[in-house]
Amino acid sequence: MKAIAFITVVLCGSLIMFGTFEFPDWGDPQSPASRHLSPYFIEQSLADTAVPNIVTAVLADYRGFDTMFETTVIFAAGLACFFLLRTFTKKTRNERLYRHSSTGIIINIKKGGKRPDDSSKFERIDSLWTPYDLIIKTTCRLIIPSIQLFALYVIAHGHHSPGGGFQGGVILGASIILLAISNDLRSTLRRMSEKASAIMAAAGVLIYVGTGILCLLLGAAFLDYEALAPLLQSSRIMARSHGILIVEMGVGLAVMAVMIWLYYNISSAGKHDEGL
Amino acid sequence: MIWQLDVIILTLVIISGIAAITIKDLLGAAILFGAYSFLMCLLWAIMGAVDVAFTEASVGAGVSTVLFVAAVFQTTRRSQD
Amino acid sequence: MNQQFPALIIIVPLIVALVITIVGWLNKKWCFPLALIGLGTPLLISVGLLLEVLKKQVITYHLGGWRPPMGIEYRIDHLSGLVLVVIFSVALLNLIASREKVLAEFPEKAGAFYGLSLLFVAGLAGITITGDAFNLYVLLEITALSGYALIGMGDKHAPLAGLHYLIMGTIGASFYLLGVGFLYLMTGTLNMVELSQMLPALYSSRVVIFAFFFCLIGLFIKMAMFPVHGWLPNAYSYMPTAASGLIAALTTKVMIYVMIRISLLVFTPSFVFVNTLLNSALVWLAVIAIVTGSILALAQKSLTRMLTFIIIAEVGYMVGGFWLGNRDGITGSVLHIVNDAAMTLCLFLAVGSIRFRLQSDRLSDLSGIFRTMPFTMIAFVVGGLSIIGVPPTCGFFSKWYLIKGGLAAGSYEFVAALIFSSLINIILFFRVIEIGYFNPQTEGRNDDHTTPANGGINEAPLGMVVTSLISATSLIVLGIYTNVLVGKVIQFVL
Amino acid sequence: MNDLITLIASKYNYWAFIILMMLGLYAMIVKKNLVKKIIGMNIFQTSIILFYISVGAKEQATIPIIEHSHGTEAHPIQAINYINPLPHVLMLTAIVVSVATLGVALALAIRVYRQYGTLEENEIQSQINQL
Repeated sequence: MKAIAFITVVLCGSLIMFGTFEFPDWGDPQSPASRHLSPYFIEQSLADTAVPNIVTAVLADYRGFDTMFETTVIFAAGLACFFLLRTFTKKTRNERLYRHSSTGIIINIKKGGKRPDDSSKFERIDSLWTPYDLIIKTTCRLIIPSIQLFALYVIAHGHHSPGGGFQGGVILGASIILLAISNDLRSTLRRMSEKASAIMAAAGVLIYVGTGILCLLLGAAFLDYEALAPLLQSSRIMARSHGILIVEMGVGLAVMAVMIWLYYNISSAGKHDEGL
Repeated sequence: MIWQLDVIILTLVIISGIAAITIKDLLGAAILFGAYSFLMCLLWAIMGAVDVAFTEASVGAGVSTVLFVAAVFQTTRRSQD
Repeated sequence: MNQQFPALIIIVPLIVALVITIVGWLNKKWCFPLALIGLGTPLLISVGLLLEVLKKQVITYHLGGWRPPMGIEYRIDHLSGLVLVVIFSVALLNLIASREKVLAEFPEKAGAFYGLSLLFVAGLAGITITGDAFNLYVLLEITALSGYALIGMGDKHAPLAGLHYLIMGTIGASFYLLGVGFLYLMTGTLNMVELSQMLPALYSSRVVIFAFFFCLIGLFIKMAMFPVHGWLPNAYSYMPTAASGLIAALTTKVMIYVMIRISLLVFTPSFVFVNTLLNSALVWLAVIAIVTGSILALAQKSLTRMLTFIIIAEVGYMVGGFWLGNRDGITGSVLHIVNDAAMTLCLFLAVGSIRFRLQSDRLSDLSGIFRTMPFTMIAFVVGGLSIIGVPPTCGFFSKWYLIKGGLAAGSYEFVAALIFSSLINIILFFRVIEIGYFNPQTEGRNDDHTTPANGGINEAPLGMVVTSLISATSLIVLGIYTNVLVGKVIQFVL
Repeated sequence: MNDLITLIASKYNYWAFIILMMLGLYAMIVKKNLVKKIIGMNIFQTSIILFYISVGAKEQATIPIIEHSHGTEAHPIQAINYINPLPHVLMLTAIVVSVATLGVALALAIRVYRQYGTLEENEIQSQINQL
């Protein structure tokens, strides 16, 4: 089996390698790909959209429809993971562990026992893994806000530098995932519930689609941001630039929420009790 | 761009790719896959695809690895091949 | 508003899918009516588009207001207009039929189910009308992802089948992407119409031939053509019944449609049928697909598995018919896309009702089924007759065109395979009829739930019965109006 | 000899993409472990992304962000100076698709593990055959 697979793979590879001899040279400025469509984008995108980062301009404007479906793919992945993994049946464990915050003493409450009332003094912990690491917690408390600030910068500055809604959204999501890893899943779920992340994911894509629909209602083609010019009170070219920003924010929201949603469901296998 | 750097990173990418699929510990495979993604991201940065490199760094080396590790924790580390 | 139809037809299901996801967290009762709106409106739009296409030949739509090579263009011709109507009618019928099944199978995740199936349909509709090679890949992945999730939710072996489908499907989509990459490398454009203008100068290039091969291999994997069909039987037989009508009826047919569109719109027929030297090889492959699919169908012990192998044989019909490369063959192939979608829907809806009632679809459990579920079985028999190819059902007419095409092209092996598979289908369906009609109902097998003691009527819920009867009627209607379909729509494909 | 060196220098990026692609394909065919298959699938997808980025590469050119400040709009922007941005856009989408596929694949793998208690395909197969 292994040998057959190896031979097929090598044969297939050498066949494609045979094809590469007719490829244009690597990095050749005269290759068809560099001569046909891309000069238009490079030379005109600044004049058309007032966005210096050509990738952002092409991504969110010229090929904005692709990007809308890219966001939808991500949303579909979040929805699919929820659909596949989430189990709503709660298994009540007989014993619950609580830790006294200031002393670090762990108490084990058997079934039917009275739970500690004052939840600020006691925190519930998991039997498999008990997060109690001052250094990690403090570091994360320091790092997470800066990560989020950077993520917002990436979203907002996508017009002028590498970045944009997608990258910023992933970084925002990663900051929440970091919170979930450094603390535990349950306390993260208290800050940002699954319902919130699901609704935010759908809302993010809705912002994108809604922008397109708005253009359509204003009489232009779907996702033709120029139609927004009267609403935004700007010139038609700046309307494209602003339209891209709105759309990028939608992408950022959706991607952040889906990354968190994916993590919630995969790290707890859909049970939402104990994370990593 | 500097072709020596390019060749070195390409070799490293291929080595880490082979390592990721041959190692018997799935957690190790997940981490090696993260390394593979990160080297790939460097390669794209060298080629001038900064946006793609940025995305790969945050998605491939970041979130994908976390998801892999999470899935491995939920299943098993053992692998026969 | 009229000229916005090409965008709206995809946006409406998409937006409703998003709204359903939000609403599903608040109140589950609203999910089903919303889904009904999300599929009913596009059905009306698609009929409007088809009527418009009949007048104007081709409708184009520039998304974002950019001219085609810069932006993405949507392009609707006769064939895509027809396929759109088929997609939305099948999806709507399956939605109505699946209401009770969703409540029974995953009550807490109804919102997610409807959301995913709407995304699936939106993706298929986009695939059908997009005029941009890369946009097609993105839409392919949306369809595929929601399909994997819907399949993976089935009973016990479904996740494994879903994972295999995912891996095969990703290989297929990646090969398609690679093919598009080769085309982009040689021409620098992604727009299908512009590609078709630039490619003829490059037809001697190895890279273009490789590009065509890769697109074709990728689509073959996605449509479960014979050597790479391995994922289909398990995935389709373990998937939840609520989704089976939708996925089984549409996925493979839309992929065959994409193959036809890529071959005719991006490449020229002269290149596809002459330069690549693939003709006879692919017709032979289709012959093998038909024969093995039919024989393996005979070996199955459960109704759904039998149908999955029939699908593999039917894929052989359509691919073979197209690669005959003459007018009758391609007409038959396109007609069979429509007919086979209707037939598969009819059969899977009927089998879904049977599975819903009996909790089983093994042939041995079907005794006396005609007495307990008469209407469902009427639909099943009509579907079976159509698969066999008995006039006046639609299956006869597409097979007629295919055989005519085979004779004209001189490929008698294809004609023989078609007749052989019809004979096998007769055996298959009459075996079911024999068990269900003539065998007495075995007592004690299924009487633990719902079966009345003296074999009274115990039909599936109204929605399922009505939808399977509608789809059965549509088979006969399609058969009667075949001439109209061919004369008004399909003859313009070439 | 010189020809060979120029050939290698102009094509080695494409060859690396082919090696990685075949590596991923091999892993998907041969490996019995489902997570390994998923890793192979990802390597396969990234290799195609590498191919597209190689198509877009352009020598003596800079990243596709136009240098501009107030007053420089008058300077003509030369296409030869900037790398082709279109493959980058396409591959951003492809990366997103690959992470989405990864999420669904891992969810399915977890469900498979829940069902059979193992990720090895041959063990799963023997369990199915026993039933």
